[in-house]
Amino acid sequence: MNAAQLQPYLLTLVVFLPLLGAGLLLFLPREEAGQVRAWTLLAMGVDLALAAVAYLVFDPKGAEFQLEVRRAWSAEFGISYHLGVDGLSVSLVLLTGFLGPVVVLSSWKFIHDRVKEFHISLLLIQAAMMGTLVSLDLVLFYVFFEAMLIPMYLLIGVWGSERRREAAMKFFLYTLFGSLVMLVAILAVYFIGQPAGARSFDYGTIYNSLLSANRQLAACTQGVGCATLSPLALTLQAWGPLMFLAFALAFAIKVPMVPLHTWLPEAHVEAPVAGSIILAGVMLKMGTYGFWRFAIPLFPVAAYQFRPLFVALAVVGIVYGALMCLAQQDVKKLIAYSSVSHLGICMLGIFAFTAEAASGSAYQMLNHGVSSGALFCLFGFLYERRHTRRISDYGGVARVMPFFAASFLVVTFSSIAVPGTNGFVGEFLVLLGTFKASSLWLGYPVLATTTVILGASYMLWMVQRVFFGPIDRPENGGLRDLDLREGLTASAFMVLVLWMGLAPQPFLDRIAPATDRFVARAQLGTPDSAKVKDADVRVTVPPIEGAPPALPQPPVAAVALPR
Amino acid sequence: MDTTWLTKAWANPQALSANLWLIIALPAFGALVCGVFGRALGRTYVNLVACASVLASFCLSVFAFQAVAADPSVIVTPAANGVPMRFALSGDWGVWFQAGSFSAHLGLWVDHLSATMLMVVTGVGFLIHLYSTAYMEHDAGYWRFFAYLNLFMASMLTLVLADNLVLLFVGWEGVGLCSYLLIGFWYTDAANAWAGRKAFIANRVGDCAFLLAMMLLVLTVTAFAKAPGTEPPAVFFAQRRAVWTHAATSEPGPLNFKVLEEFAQYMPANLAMGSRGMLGTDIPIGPLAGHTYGHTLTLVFLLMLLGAAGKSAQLPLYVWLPDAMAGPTPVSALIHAATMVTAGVYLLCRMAPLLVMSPAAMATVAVVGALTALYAALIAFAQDDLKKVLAYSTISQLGYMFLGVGVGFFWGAILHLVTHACFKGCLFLSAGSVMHGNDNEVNIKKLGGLRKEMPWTTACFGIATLAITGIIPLSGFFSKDDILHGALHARLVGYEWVGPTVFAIGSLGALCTAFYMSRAYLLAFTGERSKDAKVPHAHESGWVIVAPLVILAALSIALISHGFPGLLKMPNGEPETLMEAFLKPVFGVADRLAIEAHSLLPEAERSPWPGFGIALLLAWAGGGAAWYLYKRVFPARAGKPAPEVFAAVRAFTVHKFYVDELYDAVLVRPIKLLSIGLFRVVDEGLIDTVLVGGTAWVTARIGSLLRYLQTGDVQAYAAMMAVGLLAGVGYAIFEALAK
Amino acid sequence: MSTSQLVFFGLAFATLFSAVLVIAARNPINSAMSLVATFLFLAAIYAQLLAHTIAVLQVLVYAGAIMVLFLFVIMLLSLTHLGDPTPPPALHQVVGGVAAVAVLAGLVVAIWRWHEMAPVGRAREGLLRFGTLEQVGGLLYTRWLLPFEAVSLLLLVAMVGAVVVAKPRI
Amino acid sequence: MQISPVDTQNYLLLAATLFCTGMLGVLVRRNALVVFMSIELMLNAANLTFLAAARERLDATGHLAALFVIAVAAAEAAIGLAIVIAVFRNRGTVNVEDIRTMKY
Repeated sequence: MNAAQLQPYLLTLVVFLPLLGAGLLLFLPREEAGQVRAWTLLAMGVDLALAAVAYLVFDPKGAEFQLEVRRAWSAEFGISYHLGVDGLSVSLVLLTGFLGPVVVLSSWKFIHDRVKEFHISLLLIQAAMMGTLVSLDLVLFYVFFEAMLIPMYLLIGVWGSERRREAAMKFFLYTLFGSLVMLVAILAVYFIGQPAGARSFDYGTIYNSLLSANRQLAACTQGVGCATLSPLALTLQAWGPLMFLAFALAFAIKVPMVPLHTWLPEAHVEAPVAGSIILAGVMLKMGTYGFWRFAIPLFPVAAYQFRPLFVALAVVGIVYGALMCLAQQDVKKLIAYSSVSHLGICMLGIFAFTAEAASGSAYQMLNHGVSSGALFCLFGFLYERRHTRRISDYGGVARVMPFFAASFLVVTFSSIAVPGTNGFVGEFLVLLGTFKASSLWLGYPVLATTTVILGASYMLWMVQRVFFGPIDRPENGGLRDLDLREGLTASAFMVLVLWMGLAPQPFLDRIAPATDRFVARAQLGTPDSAKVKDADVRVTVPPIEGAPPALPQPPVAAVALPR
Repeated sequence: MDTTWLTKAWANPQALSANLWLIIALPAFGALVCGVFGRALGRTYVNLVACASVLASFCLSVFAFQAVAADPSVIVTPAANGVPMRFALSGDWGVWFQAGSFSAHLGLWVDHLSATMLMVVTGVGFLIHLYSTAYMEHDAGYWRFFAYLNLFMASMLTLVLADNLVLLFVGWEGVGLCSYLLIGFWYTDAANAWAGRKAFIANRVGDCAFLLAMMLLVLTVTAFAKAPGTEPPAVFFAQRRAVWTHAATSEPGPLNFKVLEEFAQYMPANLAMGSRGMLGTDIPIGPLAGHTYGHTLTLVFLLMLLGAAGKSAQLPLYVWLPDAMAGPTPVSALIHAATMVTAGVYLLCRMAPLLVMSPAAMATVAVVGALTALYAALIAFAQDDLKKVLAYSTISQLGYMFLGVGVGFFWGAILHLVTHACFKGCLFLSAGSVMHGNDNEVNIKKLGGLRKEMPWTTACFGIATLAITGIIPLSGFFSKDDILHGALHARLVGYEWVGPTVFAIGSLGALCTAFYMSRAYLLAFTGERSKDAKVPHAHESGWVIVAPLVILAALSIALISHGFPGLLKMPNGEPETLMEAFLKPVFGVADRLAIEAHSLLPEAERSPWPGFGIALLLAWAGGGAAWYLYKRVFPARAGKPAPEVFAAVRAFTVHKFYVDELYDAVLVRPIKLLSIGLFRVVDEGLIDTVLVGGTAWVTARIGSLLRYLQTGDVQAYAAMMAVGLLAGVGYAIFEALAK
Repeated sequence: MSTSQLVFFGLAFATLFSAVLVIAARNPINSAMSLVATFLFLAAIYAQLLAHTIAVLQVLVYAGAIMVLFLFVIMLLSLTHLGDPTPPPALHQVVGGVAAVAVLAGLVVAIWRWHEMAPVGRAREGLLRFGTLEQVGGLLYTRWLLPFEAVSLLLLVAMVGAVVVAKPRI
Repeated sequence: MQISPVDTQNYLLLAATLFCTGMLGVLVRRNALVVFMSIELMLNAANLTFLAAARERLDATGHLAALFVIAVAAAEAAIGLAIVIAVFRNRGTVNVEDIRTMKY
């Protein structure tokens, strides 16, 4: 079988290979911790290789969604097994793939009890995250989106630290609440999108069917053609804002946007290092990704209507998250709040509706995955040695762990967006794009730029207290530097930080077409909607492969009630 | 004597252009080697790698400088406006990042300005590397030190060579980063690391403003290029003015210096080539629509000034530099005197063609510079720490450079930058030598009498002191007094008062400079050895330390050639300074545009000599006063308490006018308190306890009420189901009946 | 009124009468015996509905197997004694009883008023085969094979489950 | 062979009555065994409806449904009676009112 023949199966493989690995682990005896780790690492490694292949095969000049596969699944309800990636999701898939082996390596010595179950959970999360990123069917997406929750809940609740139960419960309820509301919206959009019989949960089909109604509605907000709205447009006018908010709520909790963020610090603090890496590295991006893929394109008019709210919340998040960091005494909590701040930048970029900002936002998602993943991973190494998270328990660590300190510093600089590291490119583009967004108040980007100062203050403050100064606690004197396994993990992050900072264009090239389409779709709800051409936004929907010939119509309700 | 070899490029410019990246890559590679393998390589090899990489970079820079400076084909006078067009070695390694309509290239160039900077950075840099090999002889972290130092060289060279603002910003933050690492080099003392952090944050405040300025500039340029009625943007952006270009690819993006210069050409009112005065016009499209180009540019440059003030330690962001003296002395010499802190001056000079569009911004620059010059000099009066004295004098001298830029006297600022790099580098290295020979003693009151024990160091320090004081046969005299002379005769339209004012403040500053520098010299080097000295007898340092001192001291004298007025004649017969002529290709455009934009009018050239006379008098007066006070008055009063007024003034000055405390009380503490307050009240209190916890509480209460429905009796449940069924049946019938 | 109608009404009356006896009898043995009667009458009605296969199965499975099971249990546990006098009905019993009657009323009204069926099945062709073992078996082993097998699995599970639950100690 | 002239409606009425009789039994009788028997009654009512509809539409699928119902009823009776035995063994009663372990 050659590469071309393999392509349609690539994404399926990427998604289900971790599951296969999990299945394999079931048959291993639980005492064989080493074997369990090795097999998990192997599965994650192969998954990374497959993700890299997908990334390389993806052609930035090609169709929007590539490597597509669409099979019949539940034809009666218009659900199909539809996978495909665009520039953004393929990049996030690569990021997820990269963090997979890292997560296994970082918890190599961290986890001692229930090793087998732990690694099965890791593999399940990996599969679910991959699935979420590549699903192009709303039901499929929802299933994967929810499936992420359960193993993560276990990861925090079983392998976490002291207050793990509360944190896990909070995490679970917060996110579940949002996604249940989203489920209602998914069903609603399914029912209004098309007449009975032709209904479909397929992303492209739904998008296309809402397209003209969205156009009419956008024109109507300009005062044109309000009298001749189609029934669908009228429905959207009445219910679109609610549906948008339902989607947005689910994703805003996941991001998380202020004021829905309080689950994050607790979850991070209590989670084991693997949980923190996954949570910060990928899972938060599911929120921004959701806005990018679903909430805004499906309801551009409502999105435009609520844009001031979300931009304001994003900016508040940036500043507020940074201020929160200044008040923390706990390293992990500080990093968690810095995520709130950084994700605020992503959200600002998404809601600026300009190409620069959207690219920057997409790039920032990758950056944040790398840098905060790295911060949690590296701090995990330290925690393994000292078992405390309090900043004041450290001091002078650089003296005994020079290599560790150097890696942590590099990652810190990435996190505070020093040019030359990856963080700068994303932040710069987001700020620039937000400035360029004509209809936004210029104060927003100006306020957002203060992150440059605040970010440096809190990160360097933490670095200072942990690494520099004299060693005033004897426990810190005997710490050993990173060993080979840890060193390799740290180096992988450092290489990525510098690579993505010095040569960002190859990554941006992959993202660019997705950006253009996203911006065009978002523009559909703005006063500029007339300039957007249908060809730029319409989604090409492939036919269902191997669908059985249309079934005979099932007998319609036999007892017809008389009129 | 055959001098044709001087007027021909020594190396093929084309090849040089294609290999400009090596100038940066060599030190970067050195940093990598030293940082990763340094401990394994050992001291000798680390020294070798670090110095060799910078030396190689220096040699390449010499070739580049020579190619730009000497080749007669470099300067071509186009017919259009008679101003020599400027040329550069220029290389472009494609797009760095690009999104939407914005792009930033990995482009480097060497024009006359960056060539000058290149020589300063690599030349002084190499000397200081050499010096450090001896200075850091006994430090266990030598490999880390050289890694940082090499990394700094790479960043600084990126800053200097970049052909666009974004890449410049990489170097800009890169040098800040290295400065952070090097100030906190001896991090086991927490105070050093805090000083590093303070420097980084203060720089970041400036960088934030710089970023905002860049954004606004992008908006302005893009709006101009895309506005209906402008020349086709493709032509506008693609305009290239380099002869030797390596791989010019796509359009260079709005922050490219050539594009910005091109943009500037369109701004003045009476422009010959388009007759479109844009400064007073509203920006037609984009988020800035409705504001005039002129106002926008003023805002841009005020922000950029703040950025430059951060890096160059000007008011109000100077507070980090004195603390930065916590780093090793070679670092103070290289980063905090000769190179990094001049980046702000370089940036403003680089933006000269656009800067002259805004007299308001220029006036602000001049005033900030003048005030800083005086203010820092006043603080330096009472400092006893030799390095702190030098630090404040650096701030003060940088103020002069800003003053020069502000009055449109760009070449003077650059000349002062160069001479300052030499004499201040020399001063710091001498101070380092003093510390080396006196067991790290920096308090000038605890030194004394070094003249006999450290003759070479004393001589070099003395020469450099004379240079900074402004005594006639030394370079500092001409560079500083050229600036003051320029200030007196500059006319900023609408801000005519600025020139004379800053001249007055600057002259006062010069007097103070002479005083505190003489004081430092007299106390530390002359007289008897202090009784509080750590070691009874100082010893002279080895040649590796002394040689750089001597070279720099010699340069402080030799550079007089570039500041001596009237060495050359302009075509119209007016006298011209060598430096002015050399930088004409760069600043000629700015001068012309200033006249066209009617923002800065030069007065008829007057003889500089009377002014020079005053300056010389001031220098002698300051020095004499110091001699009188510290050699005659104070020794005579030894043992008697100082009058209370003087004691109070001195205390106020020693505490640096309490500015650190002020910032702490007004900015740092309120923000910290605010964040803690928000965390406790909003995050933990309101959101977590009231909203989230409240939801959970309400749910739990409702649940505990509803649980009494669970009787545990199967039939009761079945009865409920029956009632439910009844309701369903009833509803169906009701619905059917209703139709 | 034709013969078959007469037969139907007779059977229907008998069925209902024995069903009421099932729920009214105080002694469980009596209930069980009435239930057997109900099943047998129903089997006859099934036959009249042309569901011969089901009618046979009804007799075999219900009246045979299940009822034997019931009787065995009653006898094993000696539940025949009538115990204490019936306590007064609880609230939920009253409510449930009323609801059941009301549901019946609702259903009767609904069936009475909307009795028209979709006019599909009045065709007379194929009546000969309708409901025979051949037809039902044919369907069962072709289109409905999977559910059929699933049911067999269900029965297996039920069997095992019954043993596990009922045995005091395995 | 011919279809009987009895209307489907009559069968449905019979089924409804039978069902409600069973329901009444479930709701008011306290003896677990009688409750089970009532459930059997309800199941048979459902069967009757299936079969009536099958004849009405001449569609033998209804017969299959009835078949499955019988199978399920058999399974249910087996398990249910096993539970009754187990409960009786533990508590000595089969009165549903006395079995209330799931009470709040």
